Amino acid sequence: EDTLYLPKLVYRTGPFAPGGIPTANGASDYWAMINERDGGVNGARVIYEECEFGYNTDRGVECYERTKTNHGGALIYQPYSTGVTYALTDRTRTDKIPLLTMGYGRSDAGVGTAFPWVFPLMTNYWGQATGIFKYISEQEGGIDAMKDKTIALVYLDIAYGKESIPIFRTMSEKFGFTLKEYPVTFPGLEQKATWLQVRRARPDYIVMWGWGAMNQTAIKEAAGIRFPAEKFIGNWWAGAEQDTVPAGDAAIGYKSATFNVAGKEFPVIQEIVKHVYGKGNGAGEENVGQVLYNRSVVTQTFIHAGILAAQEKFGVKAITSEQLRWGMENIKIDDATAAKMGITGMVPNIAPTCEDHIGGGSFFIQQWDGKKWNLVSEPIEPMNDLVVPAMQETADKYLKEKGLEPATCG
Amino acid sequence: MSAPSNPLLKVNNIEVIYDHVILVLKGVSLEVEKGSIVSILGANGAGKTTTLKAISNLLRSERGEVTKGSIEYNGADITAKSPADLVMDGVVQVMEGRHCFEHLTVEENLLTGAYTRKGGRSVVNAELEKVYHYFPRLKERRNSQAGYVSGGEQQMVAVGRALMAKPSLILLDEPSMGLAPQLVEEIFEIVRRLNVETGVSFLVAEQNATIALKYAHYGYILENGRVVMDGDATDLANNEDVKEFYLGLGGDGRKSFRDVKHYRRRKRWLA
Amino acid sequence: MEDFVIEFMFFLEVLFSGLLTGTLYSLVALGFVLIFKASGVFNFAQGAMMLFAALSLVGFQEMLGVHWTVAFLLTVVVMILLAWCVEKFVLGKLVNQEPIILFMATIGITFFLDGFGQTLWGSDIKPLDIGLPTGSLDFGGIFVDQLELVAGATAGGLVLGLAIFFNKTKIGRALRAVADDHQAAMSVGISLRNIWIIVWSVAGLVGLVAGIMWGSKLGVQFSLSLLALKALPVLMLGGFTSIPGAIIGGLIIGAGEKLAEIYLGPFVGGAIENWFAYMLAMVFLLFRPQGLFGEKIIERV
Amino acid sequence: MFYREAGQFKSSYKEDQAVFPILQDRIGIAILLLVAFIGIPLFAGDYFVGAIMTPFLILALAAVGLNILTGYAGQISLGTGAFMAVGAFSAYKLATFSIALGGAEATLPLILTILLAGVVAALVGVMFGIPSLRIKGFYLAVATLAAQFFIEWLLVKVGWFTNYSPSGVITAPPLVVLGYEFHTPAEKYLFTLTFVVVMAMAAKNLVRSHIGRGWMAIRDMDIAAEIIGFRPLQTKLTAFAVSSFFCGVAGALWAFVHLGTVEPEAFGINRSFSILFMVIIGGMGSILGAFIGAAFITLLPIFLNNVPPMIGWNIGVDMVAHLEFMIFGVLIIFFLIVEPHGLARLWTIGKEKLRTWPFPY
Amino acid sequence: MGVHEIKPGDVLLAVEDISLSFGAVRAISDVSFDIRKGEVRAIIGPNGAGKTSMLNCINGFYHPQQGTITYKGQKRSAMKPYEAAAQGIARTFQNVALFKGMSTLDNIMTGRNLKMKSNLLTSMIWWGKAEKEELEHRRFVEDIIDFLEIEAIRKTPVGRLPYGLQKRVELGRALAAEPELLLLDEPMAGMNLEEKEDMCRFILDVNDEFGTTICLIEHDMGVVMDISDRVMVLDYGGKIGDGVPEEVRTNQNVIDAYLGGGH
Ligand SMILES: Nc1ncnc2c1ncn2[C@@H]1O[C@H](COP(=O)(O)OP(=O)(O)OP(=O)(O)O)[C@@H](O)[C@H]1O
Ligand SMILES: Nc1ncnc2c1ncn2[C@@H]1O[C@H](COP(=O)(O)OP(=O)(O)OP(=O)(O)O)[C@@H](O)[C@H]1O
Ligand SMILES: [Mg+2]
Ligand SMILES: [Mg+2]
Repeated sequence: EDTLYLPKLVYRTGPFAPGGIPTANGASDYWAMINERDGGVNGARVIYEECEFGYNTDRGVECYERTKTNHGGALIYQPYSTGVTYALTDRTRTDKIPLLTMGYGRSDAGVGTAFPWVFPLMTNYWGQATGIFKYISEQEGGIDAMKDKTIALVYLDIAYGKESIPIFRTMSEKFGFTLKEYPVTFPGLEQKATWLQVRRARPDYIVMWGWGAMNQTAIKEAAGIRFPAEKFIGNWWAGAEQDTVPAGDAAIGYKSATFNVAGKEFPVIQEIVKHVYGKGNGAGEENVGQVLYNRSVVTQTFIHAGILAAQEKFGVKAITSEQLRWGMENIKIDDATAAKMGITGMVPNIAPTCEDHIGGGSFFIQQWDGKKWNLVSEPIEPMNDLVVPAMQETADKYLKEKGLEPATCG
Repeated sequence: MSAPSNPLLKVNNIEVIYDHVILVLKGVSLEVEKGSIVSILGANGAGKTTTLKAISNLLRSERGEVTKGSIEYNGADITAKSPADLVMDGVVQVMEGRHCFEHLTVEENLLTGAYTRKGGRSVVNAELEKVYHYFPRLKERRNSQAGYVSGGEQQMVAVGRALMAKPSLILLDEPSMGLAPQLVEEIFEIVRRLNVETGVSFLVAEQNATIALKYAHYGYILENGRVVMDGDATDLANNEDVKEFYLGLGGDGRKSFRDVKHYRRRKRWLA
Repeated sequence: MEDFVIEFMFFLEVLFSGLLTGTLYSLVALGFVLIFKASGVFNFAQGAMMLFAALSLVGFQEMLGVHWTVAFLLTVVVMILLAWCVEKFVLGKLVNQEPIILFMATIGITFFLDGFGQTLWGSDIKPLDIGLPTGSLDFGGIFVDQLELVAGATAGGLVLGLAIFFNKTKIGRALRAVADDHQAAMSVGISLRNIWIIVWSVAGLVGLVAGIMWGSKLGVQFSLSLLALKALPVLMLGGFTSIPGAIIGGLIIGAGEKLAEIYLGPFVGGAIENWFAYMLAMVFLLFRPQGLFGEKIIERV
Repeated sequence: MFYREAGQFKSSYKEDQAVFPILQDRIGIAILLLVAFIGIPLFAGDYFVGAIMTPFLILALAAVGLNILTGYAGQISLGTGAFMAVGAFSAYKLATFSIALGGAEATLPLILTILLAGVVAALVGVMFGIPSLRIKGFYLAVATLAAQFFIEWLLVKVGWFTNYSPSGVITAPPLVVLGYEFHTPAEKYLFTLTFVVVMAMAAKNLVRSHIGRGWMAIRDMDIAAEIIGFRPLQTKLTAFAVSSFFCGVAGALWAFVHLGTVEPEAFGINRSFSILFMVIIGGMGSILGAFIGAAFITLLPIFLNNVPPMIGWNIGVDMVAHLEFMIFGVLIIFFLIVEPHGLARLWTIGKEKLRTWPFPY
Repeated sequence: MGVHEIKPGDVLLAVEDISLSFGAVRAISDVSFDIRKGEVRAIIGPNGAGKTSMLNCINGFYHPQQGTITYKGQKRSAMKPYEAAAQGIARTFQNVALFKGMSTLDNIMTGRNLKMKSNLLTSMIWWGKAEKEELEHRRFVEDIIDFLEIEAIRKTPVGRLPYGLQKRVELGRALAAEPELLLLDEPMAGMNLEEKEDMCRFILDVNDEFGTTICLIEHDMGVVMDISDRVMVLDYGGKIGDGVPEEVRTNQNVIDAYLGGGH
């Protein structure tokens, strides 16, 4: 019998569990649905297996090594953890397994020739930064209007949080707005000092690069200094129900980036409700339709699309990880496939290539109304003229330090 | 005193093992009559401290355990009782080597001794005064941290602290250690006084055999984990071997410590 | 002149909110102090206990849908039960061992509690709301977080109560005795058992209070246990054995780290709070190795 | 334990001082080394070698380092992670140093790089060890914690340490020694193993020398030690230096051999704690203990985590994780109660019993 | 400046009216006395008289507020204990201060540390220099072990030894340093007669075989009177008697303050 093995590193326990649980549930529900509804992908049953690593890098690596050879070999990994992503970049390269890091990981990993096995897709942190800035300037009535404005960047003071700083600096030079940086000490449970400074600086906008417990604290603190919530924009790891609900009313009006839309109305979600929960299965009903849940589902649909592409190209059902890499490089999420996948309107279209592992994606801004997240923007394109060269530069440096040759596409 | 009927304390042929491997007591039996003073003599490592700890049940906290035999107090088996309960029942041990509460002042140390005492401040203070009366030196140093007072003073604290509990059986482990000569006499005078006046019984492990036998009614001699000899204090004191090995009174009276240098006595009871 | 006034107001605000945050740290530190006082044990599990208490509180509220006061009482019972178990199955069996060993034992407890708590109540983040005031008051331009005011008051109250309890009762003396020498303490009839159960229960209670304060601030989640790391410098600066030390230490660390973050931070790239707190504590210790109010370390031969 | 000498007559002090005085032990160790160097790489799979053994060995090395400081010299440290980080990042700087000068062939030899990284860590360790002259016991943890947080912060803050990589991560160069590249998990494992064995031996020699005795003296009673002639500061600082050296090397190995691409968080406070746990559980003041402890702390959870699926008991991964935590905690307590002085002591006592069997006393 | 040679009989250490107090407590007040090379000097006195404190001053653990200490004709200002050790002053303690975690052998080996030179590197490599050195000193230490008759407990962790034996090991540790001046604080406390006799033998042997100068504190008058050449008596921090045993024994102050009626 043909099978497709999709292990998933999850963290349903530990300090980051609140974000980890919906993410894990989305994936497990989606593949349960596929197996239930279509008996797998083109008849190849999907073996979805979770490995708990509690957001602990060592354990993540251990999970990877433990699972990578099971059931005829893992097809792709999606760790949802910066640390693990870094630790796996080398290993996946040697093991020839794609690493899907949709919306996180190294910003320069989009350069397919330098990171042939890593797929950030959609956009990276730099793209996101430029996009958020674009959104802000639209609010203010155009780039030029930004000249005398001040943007405060509140970020978690670890590798992840600092990733967007360079691009913000470039932009502030280029577009003449004032940038103020406010690191928050990990894990960000206590942020008084930061917000006293923000209050004194009186910025026009606050952009937040946060994660985990930091977010709802920040949202509360912002309310504490009476900062207008609608001018407070988080990146897409600071924009989930888990961040806003605990903050209570303080979160009403708060905005964040997202490349997937929350809500249950989308066909794919309905299918899950019907075929999984409808039959009394499912990992966590309360998460269905939440931002992180849907994000995870969308991610799975991309994998799904990749598998289909590979199956078609290589004419086998039980594809290998290397074949899936080709598949991922050749997915085309256009309106047609979106409809087929049941994700119409849930996520922007993308079309990655061998050189470009991002695929020209875009994303939205959403706003919390106290009950749910609502979109408040059209799809936003990153400023690729800024982002792409920067990516190329650091990617080249990486190759040099590693003593590696760029992969060839052709 | 001949084989007694219902002793206050009865240790039946106990065996003690430390760390599950080190056998220290190989069947020790002894008895303490109500209202008597009994002393245990023996070389270093004979097992005196271990015996006392077995009785007061402090052994467990040293990872030692009584593997054979039984210990009865007032006819009841106490091998399972916690040290705290034993103090409640009136069995108190003065530990070897001045276990003071370093950070507490001398007076606080004594007061903790009265931890189990019922009946308000007055009683305790009265007791406190008694102890100060016994050890004037302690009164002078009452407010200094026990950790900083001199060795002998610490010893006094340890003994005084035990008295504060108003026990009915006191286990004294080398009370004379590090005390000036006249104080040694005094301590044993106190022991006798308490014994006579309030009928407190004593079990004393003591190296200074001369004085121990002088004040005790009955004595046991321990040699590496076994009782090799016991009898009335007076009989022991007159026993030739004891005379020679414990009292230093060979046939020709007491030897000078200078001379010992030239010969070595080595004799042991067959253990 | 004008902006000098503004600057000064700002300074005051920083100072004040620093002090308040400090009291929130003291709440956590207090639990450590109690247990250290009573057994010389550095209780690594304090953070976990705080989390466990908070989880239980919210858990009972959700599960039984009872008023928070009821849930509170139930939680207190749970914490006392916990104390009893700790004594019975852990400390009671490790009497007279070196502090580091007992420390390790509390780590065992931590792991167990983390696992157990999540098994019972799940790992999701849970909002905790027992009607404590939120948002900030505006004193002529100086914003003060109401919750922190409440926390400060509570901390003060607790410290006062505990200080009295431990200094006026003979238990207080007994505690210090136990911390000094387990064996000697037993030999004078102090029952380690009772002492430890009492103290761990109280520590559990303090943990619950701290858990409520921080829980209503952050929501109840695993990260709460990480707050222990914020309490450590407070603890060391104040002295492991001093209840008032916990609060004074908290104030110093709280104000210190905030002032540093705001007036030093910008020059070195910010986010210096964490290590600054420890450096500050270290500087104090260099002058008083036993902490501000800790018991003097005896050095004698 | 007087009987320990029984039947163990040594004709010379030299024999008596051997690390493994007893024949059986020597044989045992020989077999163990054979298995480690030949058996495992030959027969064990990539998972076991690459994801279990290699990290285990590296952490054990760090534990040996910390054991020197905490177990032998009695100075509690919660800065292990930081010292490992210093090792890792200085190794990275050293390795990329001559790249910056152009010509990758002109880099320092790998072994040298790693050892130098250790030296840098040692210097940093000494710096943060200075307060130990005045600050003692649990209070000393403050100094090392300061080190932990400060260094972590510094590495995140100062771009220079990461050659200005925007994500603040470092990427290790390929492992090439004398033109041979260590590539497969097995090769990397052997690379690590060699390091660990040699350094563990060195550590053992150190602690049985007069230097080691100095450390133990300071640990057991610093005042008496000073009075019989040990200089407290000097002794403590050597301990800090040596310990940090070991940790530094371990850190370098962690970055270069195990992970390849690391962010500073890989050496966070949790790392420091877990290594301290290894030392205590394994047995303070025992090199063997460091290894047993490392095994206990790193391998046991993984094992526990693997059990339910193995026995075909399928509960959610989160449930498994919770059970893992609980059982792990209970086991820690259990072993402490059985033998507070650590698993290593348990092991020796076990041997005592064996040797004197069937007459225990 | 070089220390000039000191012949037996000369003053090895002179203490000139030193005073030491801890806050209100006056532990020593204006005490002067000297120790001659090669003699056995005893210090006696009631509990809390200041005897231990005196030793602590001599080996630099306490620093008297006033007065001077001259050692080998060299007046010395406040020095660190380890410096005193380096000058050849070794001691034992009233509350046994052994290194509990180590075996008897290792404990005594620590006494040799000042004489051991191998550095970090050579010790790590061990083979060669370090091992050779280790063995030399091991031999010396084994002689001490034989001398003190503690072969049997060579490898026993000292924490488990009975009190008396611990004191013996402590003496061994002090002897291992081959000291010129040996300070003994109640070496015979907690020993029975036979063990005291052994102890006396050791002390006297050390004294006349190696010519080690000895200064001991002891409460057992029998011992003190028998083995010491000169005795100094302290009471409440002050000196109330000094001289050969006979004088002291008959000195009325001493009898009142210390010996009591019993003797
Ligand atoms: N905690 C322990 N662990 C292992 N062995 C011990 C322990 N305590 C004592 N021992 C052993 O038990 C034996 C008896 O010790 P104990 O202290 O009872 O002798 P003692 O008669 O009190 O000697 P002393 O007169 O010197 O106090 C000794 O050989 C000692 O080695
Ligand atoms: N470090 C210190 N701090 C405070 N007081 C001290 C200190 N050291 C000694 N003392 C006090 O000084 C006095 C002398 O102490 P010392 O230990 O010298 O007496 P000692 O002659 O040795 O008595 P003993 O024969 O009981 O040992 C004592 O009253 C003691 O309390
Ligand atoms: Mg004894
Ligand atoms: Mg003294």
